[in-house]
Amino acid sequence: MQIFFPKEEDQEIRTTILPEVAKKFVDLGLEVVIEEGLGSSVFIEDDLYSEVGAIISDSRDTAFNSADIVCRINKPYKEEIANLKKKSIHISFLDPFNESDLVKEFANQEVSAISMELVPRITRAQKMDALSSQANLAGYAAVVEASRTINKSFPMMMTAAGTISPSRVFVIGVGVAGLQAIATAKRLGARVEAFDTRPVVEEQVKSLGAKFVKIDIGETEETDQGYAKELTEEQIKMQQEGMKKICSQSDVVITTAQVFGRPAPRIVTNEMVQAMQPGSVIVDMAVSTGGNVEGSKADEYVFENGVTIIGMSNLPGEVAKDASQVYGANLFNMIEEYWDLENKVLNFDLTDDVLKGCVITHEGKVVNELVKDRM
Amino acid sequence: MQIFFPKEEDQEIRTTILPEVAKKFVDLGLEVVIEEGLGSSVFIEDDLYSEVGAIISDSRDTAFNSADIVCRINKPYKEEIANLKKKSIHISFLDPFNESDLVKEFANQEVSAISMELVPRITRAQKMDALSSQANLAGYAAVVEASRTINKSFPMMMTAAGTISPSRVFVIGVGVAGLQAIATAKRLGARVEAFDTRPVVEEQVKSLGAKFVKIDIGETEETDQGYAKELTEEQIKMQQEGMKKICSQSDVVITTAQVFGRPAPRIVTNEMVQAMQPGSVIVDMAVSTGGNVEGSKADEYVFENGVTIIGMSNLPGEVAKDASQVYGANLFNMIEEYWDLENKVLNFDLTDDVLKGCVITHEGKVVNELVKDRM
Amino acid sequence: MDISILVNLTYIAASILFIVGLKMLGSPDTARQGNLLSASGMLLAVVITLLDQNIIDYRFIAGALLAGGIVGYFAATKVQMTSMPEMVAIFNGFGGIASLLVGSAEYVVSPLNNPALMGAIYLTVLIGGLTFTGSLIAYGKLSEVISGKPFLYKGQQFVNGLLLLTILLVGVNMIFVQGMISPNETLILLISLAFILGILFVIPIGGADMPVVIALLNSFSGLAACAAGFVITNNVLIVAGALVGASGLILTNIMCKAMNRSLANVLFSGFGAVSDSDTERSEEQGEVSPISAQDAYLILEAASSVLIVPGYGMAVAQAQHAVRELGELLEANGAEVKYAIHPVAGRMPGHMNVLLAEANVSYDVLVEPEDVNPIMETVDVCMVIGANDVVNPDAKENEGSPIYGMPIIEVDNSKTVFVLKRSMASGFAGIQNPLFFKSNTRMLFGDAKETVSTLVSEFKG
Amino acid sequence: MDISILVNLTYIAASILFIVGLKMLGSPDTARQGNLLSASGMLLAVVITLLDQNIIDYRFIAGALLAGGIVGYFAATKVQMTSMPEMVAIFNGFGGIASLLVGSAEYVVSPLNNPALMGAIYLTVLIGGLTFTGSLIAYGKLSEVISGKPFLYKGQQFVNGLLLLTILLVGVNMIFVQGMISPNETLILLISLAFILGILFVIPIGGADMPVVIALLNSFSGLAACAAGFVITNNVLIVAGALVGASGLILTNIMCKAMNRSLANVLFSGFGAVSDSDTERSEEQGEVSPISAQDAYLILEAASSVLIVPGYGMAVAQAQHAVRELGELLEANGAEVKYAIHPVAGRMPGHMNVLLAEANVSYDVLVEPEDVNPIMETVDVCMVIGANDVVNPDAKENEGSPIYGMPIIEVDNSKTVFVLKRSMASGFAGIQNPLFFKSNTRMLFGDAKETVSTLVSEFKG
Amino acid sequence: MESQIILLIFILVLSIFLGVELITKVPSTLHTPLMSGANAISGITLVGAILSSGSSEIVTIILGTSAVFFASINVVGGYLVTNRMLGMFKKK
Amino acid sequence: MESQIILLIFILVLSIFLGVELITKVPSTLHTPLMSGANAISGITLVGAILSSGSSEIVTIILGTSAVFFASINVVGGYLVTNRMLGMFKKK
Ligand SMILES: NC(=O)c1ccc[n+]([C@@H]2O[C@H](COP(=O)([O-])OP(=O)(O)OC[C@H]3O[C@@H](n4cnc5c(N)ncnc54)[C@H](OP(=O)(O)O)[C@@H]3O)[C@@H](O)[C@H]2O)c1
Ligand SMILES: NC(=O)c1ccc[n+]([C@@H]2O[C@H](COP(=O)([O-])OP(=O)(O)OC[C@H]3O[C@@H](n4cnc5c(N)ncnc54)[C@H](OP(=O)(O)O)[C@@H]3O)[C@@H](O)[C@H]2O)c1
Ligand SMILES: NC(=O)c1ccc[n+]([C@@H]2O[C@H](COP(=O)([O-])OP(=O)(O)OC[C@H]3O[C@@H](n4cnc5c(N)ncnc54)[C@H](O)[C@@H]3O)[C@@H](O)[C@H]2O)c1
Ligand SMILES: NC(=O)c1ccc[n+]([C@@H]2O[C@H](COP(=O)([O-])OP(=O)(O)OC[C@H]3O[C@@H](n4cnc5c(N)ncnc54)[C@H](O)[C@@H]3O)[C@@H](O)[C@H]2O)c1
Repeated sequence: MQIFFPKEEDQEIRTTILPEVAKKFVDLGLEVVIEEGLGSSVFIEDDLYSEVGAIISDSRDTAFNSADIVCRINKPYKEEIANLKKKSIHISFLDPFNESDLVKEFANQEVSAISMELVPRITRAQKMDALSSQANLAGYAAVVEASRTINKSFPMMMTAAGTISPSRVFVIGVGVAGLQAIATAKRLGARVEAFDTRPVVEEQVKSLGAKFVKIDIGETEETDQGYAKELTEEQIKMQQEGMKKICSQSDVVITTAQVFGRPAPRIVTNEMVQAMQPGSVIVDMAVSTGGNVEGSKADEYVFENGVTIIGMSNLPGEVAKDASQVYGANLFNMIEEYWDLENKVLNFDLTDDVLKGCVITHEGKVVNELVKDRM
Repeated sequence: MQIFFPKEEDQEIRTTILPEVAKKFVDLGLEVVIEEGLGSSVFIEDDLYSEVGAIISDSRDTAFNSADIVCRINKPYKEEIANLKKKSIHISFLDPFNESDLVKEFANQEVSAISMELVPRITRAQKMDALSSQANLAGYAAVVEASRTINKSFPMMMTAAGTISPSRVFVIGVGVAGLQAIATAKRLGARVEAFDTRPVVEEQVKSLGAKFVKIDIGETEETDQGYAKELTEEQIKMQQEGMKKICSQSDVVITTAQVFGRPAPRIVTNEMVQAMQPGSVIVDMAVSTGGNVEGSKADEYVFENGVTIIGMSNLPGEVAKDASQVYGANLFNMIEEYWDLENKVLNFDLTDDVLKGCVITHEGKVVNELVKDRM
Repeated sequence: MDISILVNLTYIAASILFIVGLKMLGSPDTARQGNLLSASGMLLAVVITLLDQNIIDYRFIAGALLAGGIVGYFAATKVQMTSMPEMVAIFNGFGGIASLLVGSAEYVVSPLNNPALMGAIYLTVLIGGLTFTGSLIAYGKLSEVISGKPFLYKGQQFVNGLLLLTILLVGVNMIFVQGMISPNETLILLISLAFILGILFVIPIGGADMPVVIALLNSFSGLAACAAGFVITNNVLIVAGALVGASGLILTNIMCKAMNRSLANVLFSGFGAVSDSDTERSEEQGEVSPISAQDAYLILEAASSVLIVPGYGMAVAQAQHAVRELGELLEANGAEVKYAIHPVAGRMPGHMNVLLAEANVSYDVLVEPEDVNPIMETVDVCMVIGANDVVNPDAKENEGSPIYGMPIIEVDNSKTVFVLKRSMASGFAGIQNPLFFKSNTRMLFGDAKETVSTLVSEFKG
Repeated sequence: MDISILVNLTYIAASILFIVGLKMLGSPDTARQGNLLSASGMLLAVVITLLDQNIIDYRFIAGALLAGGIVGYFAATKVQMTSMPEMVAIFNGFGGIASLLVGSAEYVVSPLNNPALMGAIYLTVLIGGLTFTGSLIAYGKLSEVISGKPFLYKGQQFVNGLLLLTILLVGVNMIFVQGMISPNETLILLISLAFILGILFVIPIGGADMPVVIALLNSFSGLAACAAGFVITNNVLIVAGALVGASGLILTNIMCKAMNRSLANVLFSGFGAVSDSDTERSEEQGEVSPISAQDAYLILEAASSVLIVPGYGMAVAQAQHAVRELGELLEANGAEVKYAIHPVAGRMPGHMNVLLAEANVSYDVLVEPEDVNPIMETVDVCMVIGANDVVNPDAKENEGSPIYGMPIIEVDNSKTVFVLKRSMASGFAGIQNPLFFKSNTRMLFGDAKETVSTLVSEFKG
Repeated sequence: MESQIILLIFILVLSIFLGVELITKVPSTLHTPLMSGANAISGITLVGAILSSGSSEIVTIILGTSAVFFASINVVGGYLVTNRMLGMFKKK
Repeated sequence: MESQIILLIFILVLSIFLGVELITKVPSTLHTPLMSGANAISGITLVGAILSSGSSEIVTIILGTSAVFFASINVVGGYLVTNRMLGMFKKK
């Protein structure tokens, strides 16, 4: 069975797998093919891949055509799907709710498409959960980025030339990324506050030694996978009201709020940005799903009244090497989980909870209920 | 008595004083004049200065001419000195060992020039010691810069998708900046090692929880102010040999080695850089005094075989607001120390240890022994 | 010098040896010498007693001594280690019956009109007798000859009340009134009543509580000896008996405390009766064995390899600093200490790393499950600190479990597991954890930070 | 009932009250009730004794009791708080002379040929007498009537040896031989020798050690009472006397340990003689008062505001975690805890911030010198943890000092200062610190982490 | 006689207090050995038994002798068992 | 008589052990009050003094009476002083 790792587009700094992980695939008995220059963005030369037994292919199309499994980070171009072998498997982030065309194309080509963002949030599937593994690093990178951008130091320093006050960091939305952002900012010595609509989060925030901000917004819910449910209009208003003051006192605001399968909630309004101190920094980590911050733009630094709004859509790319390592590990864990060592094939059991969640198309049909509902 | 704070050149992000400090000068009974736009680089509008009683001047030259004290961060242009009032005082970093022309010009103008880098390293003078206050922030900024640049995370993370190993940071030269760099890298979760030629440093490194690397280079000395003395050729060789292995295993190398009044020692050779992993990062904090790293260039990111050599000459400018705050405080502490509250004049007592150290010219003569020796 | 002075001085010496011996028995380092000291006190007392000039015939004494000694020797040396508590119970019973016999023997030859003496004899016989049968029942329950279940019946209180009243009346008759019934009848009646009392006293108590009961009976047998001392006006009996009586009572109390119960609760409530629902659940899952921090300390103190397994509970309790300190103390004590970090422990990737780094735990001592699972058998103690799902053996054993297939830290393969948590509540995954019911698992209930701090102070002594 | 039985039972009750009272005196929470209990025991014993049928004439007794009571009352209530130790010494002396008098009284009326009785009288008089004069000397030294300096002379050992030998001979004569000198002479000789012994025993010991000496003399006066008990065959005297004798000895020992000396060292080496060089230095700078962690704990326990002043030594010892824990415990104990951070503490700007943040000390409790110096008088305890230069009062007082002019944390203005460091070594600036010699400063020597950890365990009990 | 009883009561009281004071904080691994060791001491009744069985009355002798028999089991067995238990506590 | 002395010695020994056991870990702020309290107890010699002075011999009466005087100073003063010292320990 052949597995192919095409090179990502140029703006992607991460790579799908590192040689160490490629070796594990080889050990599993797969024929591993990588596109030339796969690791160049993280300073890994092709040699290192061939050393562990991978084949370097200089023809992307040929490889697409012959591979039984294609793994990548970002969604493919529509044209590339046409190149894929029938009955092959394609694994990547897909954004299936918004990319109906791609999904249809996959079904047409009879390719089994797996969407990494739909790996269910159950304990057993955590090792394959790329959303978590990337969000985690993104949370770290967001803080590093903010600390780089702001013209203050994060920690407090009492020195002979006076006391440098610590930066105040406010994290909105405490999922995986938010928690890591809290942890990192705390480590660097900032005063950290955080807010989330899900009440269970309070204990988690405290378990990192940060302060949870209580804003009364009435009843909130979470799904059985721990995702937040969307708020009502009124609740959003209450939340914005409650946050305005904290934002205006904060040097750094990091927003991570997401709602599964929907555009990100708009939490920080322009009015709130105006109220902030000139020189402060906002990192909008939800910028690629619509943004939590009014005025944030993907992959831009927006200057608004002295406030810098950072809207990097690829924060994990800032720590590309680690991000590549864990993404590759996620892929490997998924394939290994369903790999039949004797027959060297994948056990494609659609009754399995994990596959049921993340397989979008199979044997020419859109099989995922959620995606089907939204098309 | 009038004190004037001219705006720095455009490439300087710091500013000489913040309004809070300006107020303290006003309270002391000085007439405080600032140049228009003084605080713009740190997002402070002129209003804030006038609110505390400072006068905003839109004519730099007039102000130069009428001020009894001129305070700034960087050394002046030669032409500006000619503008200064006779018997006035000029306080700034001066680099007097290399800028003999400026020194002579000051003497000619009968301006008393104080060089901030020559404030002696005695306990009593610590509050005026701008070298320390800036180096401290530079140490912090160097680590933030490195963490931003490297494509790995600093802390270790044991996650469902495998273990992300911690970055290894190696700090060479453990003065004020080095210590803060160690502390910051440690905080962020890196494995930190450090080396310095002065043996007393070992305990200090350990007091921050980092590891001290022992390299036998024979006898070393420090001056009575705690500055390192220059090594012999041979010692430098021994040191480089000992460091090569550590550098090659490190993800980040931060060099801060300085020798008082001399060019910075060349510690990291091109050979050592070649031996490092592609993707790793070097921050050369001594770049403005010649650089500890072969190939480093001031204010440039040099890519050398996959290794990024950061040579920012104005690292404190990365945390410009805090750097401005402490620099202003240093100035204030110095002037307050010698301020005669009754007569509203400065007590220019050249037998005082601190003034003896940092006053370069006075009453038309070069009075500083060290500077005189080097001219 | 008068021989009786010598005898008495020797008794004083013996008493001192008992006192010092008992003191030394209370600390692990000196317990063995303490026992030896007290034994030599006993030898001294017995030998000097044999010199008594009033003793007419030594043959019987020697014979009985020898016979008893031999029986005692074999019983003590041949018994299995695990049956030692039973053995102690039965020895104690023999001590009781011996006092009873001494009391009876004196009763037979004493004038009846000395209330003080009669009172002493009454107490000797009563306490001795009840100690005897009580100890036999305790023996039976421990060795499972008799069912260990608490034996309860209707009207129990009424029967007991009647019994106590009768005993009281016999006492009044014997000490003050005299002659309502003949002396011999009185004696036999008293002995029977004492025997019955002993049985009825112990039989309702559950087998698990027997150690406490034996300690109490031991205190009684001391009191019986003390009473016998009054009967024959012998100081060493009084001193030794009273020492044992008092210290036994204190020890009983300490043992109750260690079980987190009161003495009254042990004696007067059938154990099973209190917590019916508990019993039911534990029948499903097996039984949970809690342990006190002090005992955990003793085990840790002896461990030469310790694996710390932190989880979300450590973060909630913010126990990381205390844990680090404990780790350092364990290392100083000569143990090898590692921290096993499960990839999903906590609530975010690397959660444990953040906390342990904050507490200054070196990266070098962090290990991953893959590395440590293969050598888990060699680990003396695993300390599971607020972790739950990540050490749940269901993940490898129970196909039906929602976490089946997740790699875990297989702490159940180590020699001893301590689980530090506040309750039997479940973790993130919301499922019960069979680890808690394994035989090598001990639950250290309480907030993790407090528990670990207690361990730390134990180590600091 | 026979009155003597009543008396004796009451004596038993009194003894129990003494025992319980003494026990309770050993813990701060119960000490006061303990004293009351023991006092009621004494009242009981005295009242019941007055019922004794052999007493012929109550007049003198009543008079003496009243007179003594009044003197005692005024002495005890009028004395200055600071002179209480002297008062205890003199009271103790009176107890000793009372025993001596009892012994003498019995001697006069007793048959001489009872060695046991004679032995008891001998001991009563000897110990009572030496307690009396010894206590008087101690009183003198404490109240500075006599010089507090240890009084040493050549041939001291010889004189003492001779004295002891004579005393021994008198004893042999009194107990066994009889008649070498007349009974009256014997008594007078014995009393004189006892008096001289007491003087010679105490006079060579330095004033600073007097508390230990008084504790020891107190133990002696207990023994004297005990011996008197043997003289008049009275149990309560024996029990109470022996209790005091034994517990006094233990207490003496505890006090020596608290001073880090052995009893022998206290008694037999002139304090000054041991450490001549020390004395010299301390004459320059004043004296340093070390304190044990246990005592520091007691002061901290009572403090309602505590200021922690960390310095480079805390970093070297890596004590930040322990310090944070101590701070939390102090807060839990009701104290207000702040950390005063000096701008140049440590070896880099913000050094303390890094460490305290690592240990999770909230930023809110960090204060700067400017904020805390003005309210320093209200601080109960300043804990200076490994700081030196930053708390050096020379910076404001001594113009010649190289650090003159540097603002410092003026801990010397607080009520009590604890300085935690390992030795008298100087800090970065290399200069001596007069703070260490101030009267409100106590040095807590040792590695800062260990010391703080000890304090922490003290708090956890 | 009476004064003697008083003294014996004194002794009793003191012993009880002493017994209470002696046992304070015992680690629970020592509970069983301590109990067992105390049990052996309570075999002191052996001394009484010897004195009883030395009488001339036949009933007394019989009772006394059996008392000696039982008490000596208690003493010998008790000390030996305690010793065995404590043997397990030897330090590593 | 002799048997009585034996008993008294018994009592003495037990009391000594008890005294030792009673005082274990005393915080040093309590050292002085404890010493003072124990000193007051040692004034028990007052009981002996009363008994002595109740005699009919004149010398004994004189000696005894002075003993009563001194001992009662010790007792009354001792307890009062102790109480005063302990008064300073009242909790905040
Ligand atoms: N790491 C990640 O990225 C991540 C993200 C989301 C979810 N998860 C899930 O979280 C779980 C992590 O497993 P885990 O073993 O670390 O934790 P866990 O299974 O959630 O168990 C934590 C245990 O700690 C105890 N506890 C809580 N507070 C305590 C305190 N103050 N003192 C002592 N014990 C305390 C609780 O029991 P008591 O209440 O009885 O004390 C609880 O059983 C996994 O199921 C994982 O899938 C992980
Ligand atoms: N903050 C800065 O930026 C900076 C930079 C350079 C120099 N300095 C200078 O450093 C000094 C700082 O003052 P400081 O009060 O913090 O420190 P310090 O004056 O240097 O005194 C530190 C004290 O800590 C004690 N110590 C060392 N290790 C210890 C341990 N393990 N346990 C307990 N005590 C220990 C030492 O006494 P023992 O040896 O007796 O234990 C020493 O006296 C100032 O003079 C300042 O000018 C500061
Ligand atoms: N069991 C597992 O295996 C597993 C694995 C990973 C994550 N999780 C859990 O899943 C949950 C979701 O994590 P995630 O990072 O994917 O979440 P996410 O990226 O979907 O959302 C980020 C956070 O934004 C919050 N949010 C949504 N709307 C908000 C609003 N209006 N204001 C403020 N905050 C808002 C959400 O509550 C969430 O915490 C977390 O609880 C996490 O612990 C579980
Ligand atoms: N007492 C005070 O008031 C005061 C104030 C500030 C600093 N200081 C002390 O002054 C000293 C110097 O501090 P600094 O930051 O100004 O130093 P610096 O900037 O002059 O030099 C930085 C470090 O480089 C080291 N170095 C020099 N040559 C080297 C080589 N070949 N290899 C490795 N390292 C080399 C030096 O030892 C020094 O530690 C420090 O010890 C500091 O604690 C004292």
